[in-house]
Amino acid sequence: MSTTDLDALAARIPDGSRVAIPTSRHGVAMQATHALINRRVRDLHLVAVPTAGLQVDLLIGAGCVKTVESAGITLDEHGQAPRFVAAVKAGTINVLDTTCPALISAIQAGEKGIPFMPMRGLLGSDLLTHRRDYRVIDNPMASSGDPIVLLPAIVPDFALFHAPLADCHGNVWIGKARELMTMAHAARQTLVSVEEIIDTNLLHDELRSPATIPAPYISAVSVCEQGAWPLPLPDRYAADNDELCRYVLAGKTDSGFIDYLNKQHKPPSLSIAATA
Amino acid sequence: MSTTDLDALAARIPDGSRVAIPTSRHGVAMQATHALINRRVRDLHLVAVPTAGLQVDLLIGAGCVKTVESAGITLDEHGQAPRFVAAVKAGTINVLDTTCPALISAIQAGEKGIPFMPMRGLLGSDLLTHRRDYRVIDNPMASSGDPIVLLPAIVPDFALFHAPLADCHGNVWIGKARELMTMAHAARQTLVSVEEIIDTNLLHDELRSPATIPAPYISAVSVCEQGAWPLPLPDRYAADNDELCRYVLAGKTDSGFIDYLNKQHKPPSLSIAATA
Amino acid sequence: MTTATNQPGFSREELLICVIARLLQGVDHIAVGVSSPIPGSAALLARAIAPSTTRVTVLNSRDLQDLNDGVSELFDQAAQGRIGAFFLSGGQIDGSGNINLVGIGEYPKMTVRWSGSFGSALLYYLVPRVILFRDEHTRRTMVDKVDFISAPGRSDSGIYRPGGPRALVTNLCAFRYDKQRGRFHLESIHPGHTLEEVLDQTGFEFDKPDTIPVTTAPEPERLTLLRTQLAALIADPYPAFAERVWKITALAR
Amino acid sequence: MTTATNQPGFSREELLICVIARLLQGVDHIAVGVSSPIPGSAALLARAIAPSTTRVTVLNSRDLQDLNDGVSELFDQAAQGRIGAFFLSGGQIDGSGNINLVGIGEYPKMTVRWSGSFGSALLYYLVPRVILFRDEHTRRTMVDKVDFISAPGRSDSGIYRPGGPRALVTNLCAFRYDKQRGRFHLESIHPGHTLEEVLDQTGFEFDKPDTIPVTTAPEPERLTLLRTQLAALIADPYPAFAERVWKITALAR
Repeated sequence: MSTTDLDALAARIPDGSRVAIPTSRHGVAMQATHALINRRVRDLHLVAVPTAGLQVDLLIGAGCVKTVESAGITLDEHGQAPRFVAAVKAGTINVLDTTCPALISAIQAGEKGIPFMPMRGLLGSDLLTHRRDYRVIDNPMASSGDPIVLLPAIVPDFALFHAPLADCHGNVWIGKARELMTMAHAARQTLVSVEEIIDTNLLHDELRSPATIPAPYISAVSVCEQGAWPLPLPDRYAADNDELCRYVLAGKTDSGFIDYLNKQHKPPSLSIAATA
Repeated sequence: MSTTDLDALAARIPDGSRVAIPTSRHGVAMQATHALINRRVRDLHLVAVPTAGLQVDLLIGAGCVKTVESAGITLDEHGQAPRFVAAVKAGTINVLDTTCPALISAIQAGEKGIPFMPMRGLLGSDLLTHRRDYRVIDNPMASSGDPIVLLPAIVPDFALFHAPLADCHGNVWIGKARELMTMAHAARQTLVSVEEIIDTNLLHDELRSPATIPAPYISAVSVCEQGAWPLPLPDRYAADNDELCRYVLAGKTDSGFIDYLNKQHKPPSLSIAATA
Repeated sequence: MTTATNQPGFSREELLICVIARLLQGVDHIAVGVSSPIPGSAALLARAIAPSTTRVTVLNSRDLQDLNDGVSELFDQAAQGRIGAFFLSGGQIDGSGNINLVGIGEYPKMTVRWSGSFGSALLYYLVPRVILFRDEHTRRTMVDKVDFISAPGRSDSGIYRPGGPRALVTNLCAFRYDKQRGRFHLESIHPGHTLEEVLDQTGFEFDKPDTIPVTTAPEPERLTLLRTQLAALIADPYPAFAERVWKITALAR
Repeated sequence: MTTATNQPGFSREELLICVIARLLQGVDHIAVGVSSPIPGSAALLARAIAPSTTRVTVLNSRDLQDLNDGVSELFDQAAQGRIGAFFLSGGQIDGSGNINLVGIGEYPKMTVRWSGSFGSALLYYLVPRVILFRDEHTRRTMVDKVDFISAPGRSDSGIYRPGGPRALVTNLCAFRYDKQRGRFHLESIHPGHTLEEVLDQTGFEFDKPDTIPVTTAPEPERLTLLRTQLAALIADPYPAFAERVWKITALAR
C-alpha cells in the first residue's frame, strides 16, 4: 500500500480497465473520478455495484467509457442521468443491463474465487435474453426440472471508492457499506480515497476492525477531504443538492456538459477554506 | 425478540433440531449448552461452522446428538474430543465429514436463499465419496469439461451462540466473528446468550452497527456473564485451560464424564463473586 | 377530464394510501424501495392497524429499516422468504403483468431510456405479494406488450416462483392480478373516475365484473391516523411528500 | 537407532525450520494454520530473508495476520490465488501424496478417529505450494495407501487444480513431490539419519537419486536471525514452542 495523490491514484488505472464502483450513497470517489477524467482515461468497463449515477454520467460524458454494467443508472431524486441516456440513444456505449442481486452475486463469486453463483429470478426476462454470459441449468439439487440462472463471477481489475478513514498501515474503514468490502475482496487491485488517515491500527481497534478492509487488499490510498462531494458519505455529509441541480441543468446539452467539466469542482466548504 | 433465561432459551430448541454452532474461538454458548443438556434434548443435528470442540463433545457425551456435521471436532491444544471419538468408534452418532470452506459456503447459500453454492476442491476425496448430498457438474462457464462440486444450501433450524453485547431492542453485536452474522442470516431462528445488554440502539452506533445482527434475525437473547466459559470470548476473556484440562481427564471414561456433567459448572470468577 | 361532483374529505394521495394499505393486510414484513412515498405511507398505515409483530422496512431511511449488511441483504431476505410484500412499478406495465424499467424502442439503442431494472428481476419472482403502483395511468404506461421485460408477470410452471404481482394500483383504479390467467381483473374505480376513462387510458385488455364498484373511500379512523400519528413518521423518509400532503415536517432527532 | 557422531550446532527444530524456509523462497504470501510452530517459524524466517513485500499470515495470531472477515476469508483468498504457500499434515500420508486427517479403519465407524479434514479439501487443491510436514516419520504415518483421502495428492487432468504438494518434510528427511509421476522423490536425509532408517520407517515407495545428499545444515546467519530477532516474534503465536527451543517468552504488548 502506498499513500499517493489523486492524480497518481488515477494514473494507476490503464485504459480498458474493468472498474467496480459503488452506489451513489455508499462512498463514490468523485474527486478521484475528476482526476481520471483529467488524465483522459479511455475504454473503461464500469461495473456498478449494483447501481450508479453521477460518477458514471461524468465518465460517459467525458468519453472515458466503453461499457457500463449495472442494474440502474440514475441521479435519484434528480432524475435521469443525462449523458448516460444520450450515449445509449447514440449507441456510443455498450450497456450490460442486469438486476441488483445478480451484480452483487457475481461480485461475491469473484470474492470467493468460484466461477459462478446461482440466482433465483431472471428467467423469462429480456435481461436474461440479452446476457449471453449468463447460463441456465437445471438445479442439480432438485428431483425434477428446476431451471436456475448461473452468473459468471466478476473479478474487476480495480475497485475504486471513497471511505471515511484509513490508518497509517493502509487499512481502510468503510462503516456499514458492506459491499465495499466485497468489492475490495473481489478486485485485483483496490484504490481508495479517504477523508483522513489516522495514526493507529484499525485492525486492532475492537470497534472498527469488523468494518475495516485490511491493507493487503488495498493498492493505494489518497487523502481527499469531501472526496465524495457532491455525493454523500454515510454518517459524514449529505449530498450537495444545489450542485446536483447545477449538474442536471448543465448535462442536458453537450456544450453545457463540457462547460461543467471545465469548471473547478470543489466542495463549497473547501473553497471557502482555501479563500480564507 | 424476547429476553429470557437460559432454561427458557434452551426450551425453544425441540428434539431433532438442526442447530448451527460456531468454532470454539468465536463465541460458543456454553452455559446455554448446559441448559440444553439439563433439559435432556435429543437427536440434535449439529452443524459446526465449520469446526467445533467442547460443546459438541459435551452434547454427544450427554446423549443429545444424532448427527454432527463438521470439518473438525477437536479440543485444540488439549487434543482429541474424547466423547466424539468414543461415539464414532461405537457408531452411536452419524458423522457428516466435510471441509471448512464447504460448510461455510453451504451456510452462505442458506443465507442467500439459493439452492447450492459451487466450490473448488473436494474432487477425488473420500469426503466427496461419502457425501451423497453433494453433486458434481461440469462448470457451465467453461468451454470444455471442468467438473466442480455443488454444495446444497444449509438452512439451520437454529443458530446458537454467545456474543459480547446486545441492546434493549434485541440487536446483537458480534465483533469480528463474521460467520455469526452469516449463521444468523441463514438460520430460521437465532438464539443468543450475551455478556450484557445495553440501553442504546446498536444499529445507530456508527462504530458497532457494521458488526451488529439486527433484531429481526434474533428470536431470543439471554444475559449470561462469562457465557462462553471455559471457552474464550474474543477480546473479552481467554480460554480457561485448567478447566479444559479437567474436562480432558474426566472425558476419558464414561463414568468420569458423567461425574463432570453432574458437577456445577461456573466460571471461577463468578463462583468467587457469588461467595463473597 | 372528470369532475368530482362534490368535494371528498380526503386527498388523492390519502385514497391511494388506503387502497394499498388494504392490500397489505396479514403481511409480516413489508419492504419499500426508494422514492416510493405512497406505498411507503401505505406500509406504515398497514403496520399501525396490524398486530405489533408487523414490520416495515423503508430502504435508505434511518429509523424505518434495520438492514446493515450492504446492498445484498434485502435480496437475500427476499430469496429466503423473509419479505412478505414489496412494491414495483414500470415505465411500461402490460396486460400480462410484465414490467419494463429499461426503455422504449428496440434494445439496446432505445428511443427512450430509463434507469434500469434495479432489483425487479429477483423481487418480482420471490416476494409473495408484489403490489404494482403507478401514479400515471395512460396508454403510454399501461401497454398491450412492454418493449422490454425487466421481469415477467407470470412464469411457466416448473419455474421456481413463490412470488409475483398481487395487484396493480393506479391513479384511476385498482386491478387484482389473476395468477392463473396471467391477466388483470378490474376491482374498483376510484371516486371521480369512470370505466370509460379507464378503458380509454389502458392499452391492455383486462377482465371486469358486470358492475364495477367505486373504490372504498378512506376509513375515517385511518385518515385520522395518517394525519395525526403517521404524517410525522412518513416525513422521515419522505419529507417533501409529507410537507405537500399534510403540511408537516419531520420531527427533529 | 542412530547416533550423531558429533554434536551439531543447532537443534532439530532449527534444522527443520531452515529446511522448510528454503522451500518458501519467492512466495509472496505464506499462510500458516493453527498449532504449526515449525512451519510458522519457517514462514517468519522466509519473510525475514525475503523482499519486504513478503507477507506471512498465522491463523489466530494477533499481530501476524490481517484476516478480519470470519472463517471464510482464508479460503476465499486461497481460491483467488492470494495465498502462495500453505502447510498441511496428515495422520497418514501415502506415496501418492494423499493425506488422511479423518482416521484409521473403515469409514465411518473407524478404529482410530482424528479430528477431521479441516480446510485441506480446498487448500491442497488451490494453494500452489503446499508443504507437507510431519514430525513423526514412521510406518504408522507414512503409509502405502491412506485409509481415507481427506485430499488427494494429484488430480486427473481436466480437474481445476492450480495447487498441490511441493514437498514433504519429516523428522528424518525431505522429499520433493513429482507432480507428473504423482510420487515422492527423496531429496536429502537429515544429519544423523540414514537411508536405511528412512526405508525402514516409510510405508510407501519413493524415487531417489543414486547418491543421497545430507540435508544442508542451517545457514549460520539464519540461525542467528532465528535466535535473536525472530524468537520473540515466534513466541507471539507459539509461546510454548519458543520457550522450549529458545528459552524466550513473548514480548509484552
